[in-house]
Amino acid sequence: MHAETSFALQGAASTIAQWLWLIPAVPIVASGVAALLKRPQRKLSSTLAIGALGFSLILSLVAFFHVLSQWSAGAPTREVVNFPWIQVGSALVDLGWVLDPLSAVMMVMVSFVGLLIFIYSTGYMEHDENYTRFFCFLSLFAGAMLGVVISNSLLLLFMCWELVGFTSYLLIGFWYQKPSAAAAAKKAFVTTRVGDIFFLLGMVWLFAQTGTLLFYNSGAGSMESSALQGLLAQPAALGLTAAGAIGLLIFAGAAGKSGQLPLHVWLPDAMEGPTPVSALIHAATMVAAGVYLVARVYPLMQGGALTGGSTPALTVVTWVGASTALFAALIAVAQDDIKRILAYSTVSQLGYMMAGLGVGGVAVGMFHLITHAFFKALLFMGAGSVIHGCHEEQDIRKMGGLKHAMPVTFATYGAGMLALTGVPIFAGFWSKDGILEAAQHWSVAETPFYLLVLGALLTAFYMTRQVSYVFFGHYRGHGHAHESPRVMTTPLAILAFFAVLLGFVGTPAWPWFQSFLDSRAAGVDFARLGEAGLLMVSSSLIVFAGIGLGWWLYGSKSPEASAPDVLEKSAPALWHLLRDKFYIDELYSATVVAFFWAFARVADWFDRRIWGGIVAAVTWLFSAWARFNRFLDARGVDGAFDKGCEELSNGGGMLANVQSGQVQAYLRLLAAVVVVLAAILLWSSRA
Amino acid sequence: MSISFYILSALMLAGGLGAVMLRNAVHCALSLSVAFTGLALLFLQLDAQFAGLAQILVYVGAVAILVVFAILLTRTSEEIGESNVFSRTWLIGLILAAAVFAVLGWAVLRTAPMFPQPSAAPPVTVQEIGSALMGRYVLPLEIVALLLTAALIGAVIVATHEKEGAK
Amino acid sequence: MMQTLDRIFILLRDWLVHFLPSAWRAPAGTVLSVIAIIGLFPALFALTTVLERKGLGRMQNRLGPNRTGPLGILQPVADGIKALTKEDVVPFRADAIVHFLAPLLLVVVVFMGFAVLPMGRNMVLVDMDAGLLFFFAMGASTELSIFMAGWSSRNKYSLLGAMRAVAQMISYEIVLLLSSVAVVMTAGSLSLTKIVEAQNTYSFGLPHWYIFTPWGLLAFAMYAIAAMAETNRTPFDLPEGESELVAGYFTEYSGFKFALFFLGEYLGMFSISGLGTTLFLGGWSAPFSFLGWVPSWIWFFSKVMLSICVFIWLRGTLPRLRQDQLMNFAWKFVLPITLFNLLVTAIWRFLGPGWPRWFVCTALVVGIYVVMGETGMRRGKFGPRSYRYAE
Amino acid sequence: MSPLAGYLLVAALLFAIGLAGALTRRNAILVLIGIELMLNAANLNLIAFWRFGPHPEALTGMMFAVFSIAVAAAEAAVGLGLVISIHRHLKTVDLDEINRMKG
Repeated sequence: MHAETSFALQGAASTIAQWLWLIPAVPIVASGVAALLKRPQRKLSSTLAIGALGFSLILSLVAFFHVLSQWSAGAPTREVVNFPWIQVGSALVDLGWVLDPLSAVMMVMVSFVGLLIFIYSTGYMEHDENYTRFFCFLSLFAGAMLGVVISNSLLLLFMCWELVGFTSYLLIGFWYQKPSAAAAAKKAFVTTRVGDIFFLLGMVWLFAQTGTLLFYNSGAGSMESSALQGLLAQPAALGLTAAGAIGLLIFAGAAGKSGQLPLHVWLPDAMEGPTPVSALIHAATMVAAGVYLVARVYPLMQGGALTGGSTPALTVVTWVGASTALFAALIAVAQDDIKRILAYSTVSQLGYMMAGLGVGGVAVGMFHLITHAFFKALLFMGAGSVIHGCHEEQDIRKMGGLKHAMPVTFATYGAGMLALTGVPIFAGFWSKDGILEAAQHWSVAETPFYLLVLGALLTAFYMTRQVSYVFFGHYRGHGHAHESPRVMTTPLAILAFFAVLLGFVGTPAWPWFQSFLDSRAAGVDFARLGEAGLLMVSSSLIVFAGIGLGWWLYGSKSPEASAPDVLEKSAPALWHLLRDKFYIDELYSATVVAFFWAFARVADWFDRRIWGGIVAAVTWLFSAWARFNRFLDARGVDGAFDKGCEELSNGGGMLANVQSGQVQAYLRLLAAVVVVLAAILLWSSRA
Repeated sequence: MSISFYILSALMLAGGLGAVMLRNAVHCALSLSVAFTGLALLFLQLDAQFAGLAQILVYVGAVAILVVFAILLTRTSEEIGESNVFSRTWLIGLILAAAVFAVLGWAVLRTAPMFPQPSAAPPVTVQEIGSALMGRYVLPLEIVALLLTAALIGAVIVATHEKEGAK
Repeated sequence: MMQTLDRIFILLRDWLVHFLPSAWRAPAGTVLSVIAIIGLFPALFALTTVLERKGLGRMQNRLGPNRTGPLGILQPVADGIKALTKEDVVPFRADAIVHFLAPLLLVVVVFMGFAVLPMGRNMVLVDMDAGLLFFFAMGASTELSIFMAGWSSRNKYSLLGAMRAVAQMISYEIVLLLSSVAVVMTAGSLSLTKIVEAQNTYSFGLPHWYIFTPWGLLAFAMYAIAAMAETNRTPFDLPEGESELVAGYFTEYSGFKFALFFLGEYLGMFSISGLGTTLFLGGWSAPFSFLGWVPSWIWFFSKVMLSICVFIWLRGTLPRLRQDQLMNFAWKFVLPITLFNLLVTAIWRFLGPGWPRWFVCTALVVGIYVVMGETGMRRGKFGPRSYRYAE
Repeated sequence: MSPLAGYLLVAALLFAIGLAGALTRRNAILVLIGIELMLNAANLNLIAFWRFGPHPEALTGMMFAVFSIAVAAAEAAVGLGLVISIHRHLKTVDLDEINRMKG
């Protein structure tokens, strides 16, 4: 076979597009190698993982700049490489990967942040004895995530998606000797499964409708007009078009992954994993996967409606996002575990992204995703460094005054915090503001906008609370804190840099990022700045209000570790409601889990009593019948049989003499028989 | 029937006879390789270049050497002047062999009239053989590969010592 | 001018045969070329013996033969006369016929190997479609002759030497074959002329010889090792290790038969070097495109002589292996690498032209080499001896 | 007599010789030699049929021969290995003395 025909390429894809598969493949291979190492070799495994991801980063950058050049040249920015995978009956299932602005941006982000996290982990996990396993999992995770990013087929995406889920299970439960960790891992896995079932349904439906799972396939893909027309044409239930319904099903999967209401419960518990894992899962990749998925299937949801206008599907997305944003922010106010606070803020930020997707389109949501990835990774790794510095202490009440003890961490963490709260000129400000603005102009309803604004206020509040607890006042922990090693702080610094400056690629004045994603030409007009200006001012005012409130309540006076929280004193009922996360977990365990328990018990009882009884009866009958048979045998059959056997064995004894044990005797016999038979044959066929 | 056919078959048959008749086992092996060579030449004469060369490579190059090795490894006493190299029942064996030849020859001669007339030599290149091996006959090829591997391992296991220590 | 020089031998042959009636010309031409080969290579052999003895002498810091003729050029003549005039001793209990046949068989078979080597543009005796296979078939038959020699001498040194030689040749023949299979996979033909043609193209003035590809380099290295073992040269010269068994399988040979063995060995060297040149070094093709005007046969023979010089150099440099080391080296190091190299070649073929295949294949080749070396050293595979005598 | 018949007769003769060897020799290895000869006779048949058959271009007989050569190599290796291990246990390869496997 010739090399030319080795790949069934469709469309004239550029070299980098053809070799795009290397990006996820290399980390996965690296993890495989790390897994196959004969005995754990710490240095080698981490080097392997980092090198592999670095390679992917380089390739992704190449791809990114390729797309960039295409775009700036005004050429079409989407390249796909598809190849047939299996044939199911008559239907041919294709897989493939796509290179377009969306995936390019995503893959650069994932591999870059991921790389930083890897480097950070070499410091963080230094004393862990399962170092090798950790890096094996990490790079498997990264590879799977990159696979999600580049895949051009819903099926391939789903595979990688499940792989991501599985590896996150492994990573969250990395310290499986801790029962809480094991439980958290299980919880995460099961909860996301709930979403994935809907995802699977949606996928199957889509395949049934369009006969292809490819997103883009030079006009024949399921995300392209021809297929969409068909989907929009035929209505499903509740005034949804088939497109909308499928979109919603897939969105359910996304919600599961990125912890939207009501499937958010697993995310805070996932904090049981090592901090780099939390950073990787919550900041850069896994939760982003959900948002990315929605962005990918956006055409389905948008369902032909022009931007600005909305469809039922998008409305649902918006509402879910907005309410999640506020809800999680509320909970975050009353948490004491540094990582839990960040986790809830992640949930709420994801809410923002979803809402952004819902109201403003792909670009708005994705922009927030990217910026958030950077500063949230920064925050998590900062938290990790703090925890590291305070001897594995996670309770913020037992910290304090760290701004002297660990200056680098403080500075970077502060940058991340400001970015998250959305203080002007910080990255978070621009992206969040974009979402707010889009929400303001949303045609369907006003409420989401106010929910989001309130969320912003709360965000500012709880972040201030956390920071002032952790870094200000005096140290309340045991031992005394110390700064983390260079290998941990350097990534923090790099991320902080981006957390501060990244926002400027997408300001209203110069919406370069947005127009790149929508592959429109980018332009600068400061007039937009003026339009958005009012909202900007007001939102920043809100943010400052939140910060000020937080500072007034917590920052000014440094509370004691044992002393009850300020809010607790003022409004205990509300406080406990928030602290116990609106009792959602309890609710679930009271309803869903309890139901399954009961069902299981019923089934068990049924098994024992009913089926058991029947089986016992049948057994008894058969054994009785068997006894009868034995009687017959012993009396009737055996006698005759024994006699026959005797005769046979005698005959065998006689025949045995023929078998002399002489090889050549057998050969002779064989030859003689052959001769005779052949002779007979010839003779008979004579006539 | 070319003259070379007669020469080659005579060579081959002589080799074969030597292989079964000579008293010294090593001589038997050597004349066996003569027979193999003759057969290979016959193949070449039948325009089966590939098969002929493979025959030499495999049989003369490997099998004959194997046989020789086995003979030297299993040499109990000096074969020179070994009393009777033929088994007690050699006569029956001879008769049977003759009978087999008679039957076969009879069959051939009886069906000879209905043989097709010799056609021109088929122009078959190694390329074709290779593509056939990789195409139509790829499954047999794989199976043979498996068989050879199994045979290799099996032969090694059978021939090596049971007792520990020695490798 | 250069064209004619390139085709000089062919022209010469045609001129010579054109005196004959047309019916006889083809066979006569063949006979002529056979005679040419039979005449040429022994001459080369004579040359090489001097070269080797003098070269070794220099390496051992002494002058080689320098008495007969200017600078000892005539030494081989003297040796030849000596060999021819010496008494031919046949041991008393030797197996006379086999003892006599062995050297003849060896030389004949080795000579036949030359029949398929393209020694220049259109300069090949039989352009056989399965040339490579033919070559290896002939190479395989030499083992038989060596065994005959060793066994028929009724001398335990000879027998041991022959056994060693045959075992070693069989082991390394596999490597030889497999490393050439890599080339066959790429060139897509067993015909040596076609293989040379496939390599006779240039880019940026550099030739597309297979040695200039990652897999080709590895295959060539393995081929060279196997070739040394195949021709019983140092460091693989156990079969004739003077210190252990007098002269191996031709201990009991004297006079002209001994000379024949000697000749056979060197002819083997020539033919194997010729094959290596054809497979990996682009046969008669010029090393640079601008040197294309030099007659092709000059390139071929210079390459062959160059590899002969490498042979001599190694003989002067390397110590001798031990039998078990030899076998372990063949089966546990060289063979696996060669097999893996086949895989690499397949990948090379599969990836098709472009930068990726260079990247991937180089990585693989280096990787396998390092890994094999590491494991081999760590497990001590090439370590202490472990003999088993057949009872 | 057509060439095919000639080849077939020669093959038959070789086969008979091999059979005779296998039946009359005492040394197990020489019996194996006889079997090898029989195998080769079969190969000769295959090649001859391929050459003079109606469809030489189909390569069937040729392939059959090539495969049987490969299989024969395996057979020789295993057979000789068996003989060697027998010799190791019984210190003989004389088939008249080897009669352990009787019923």
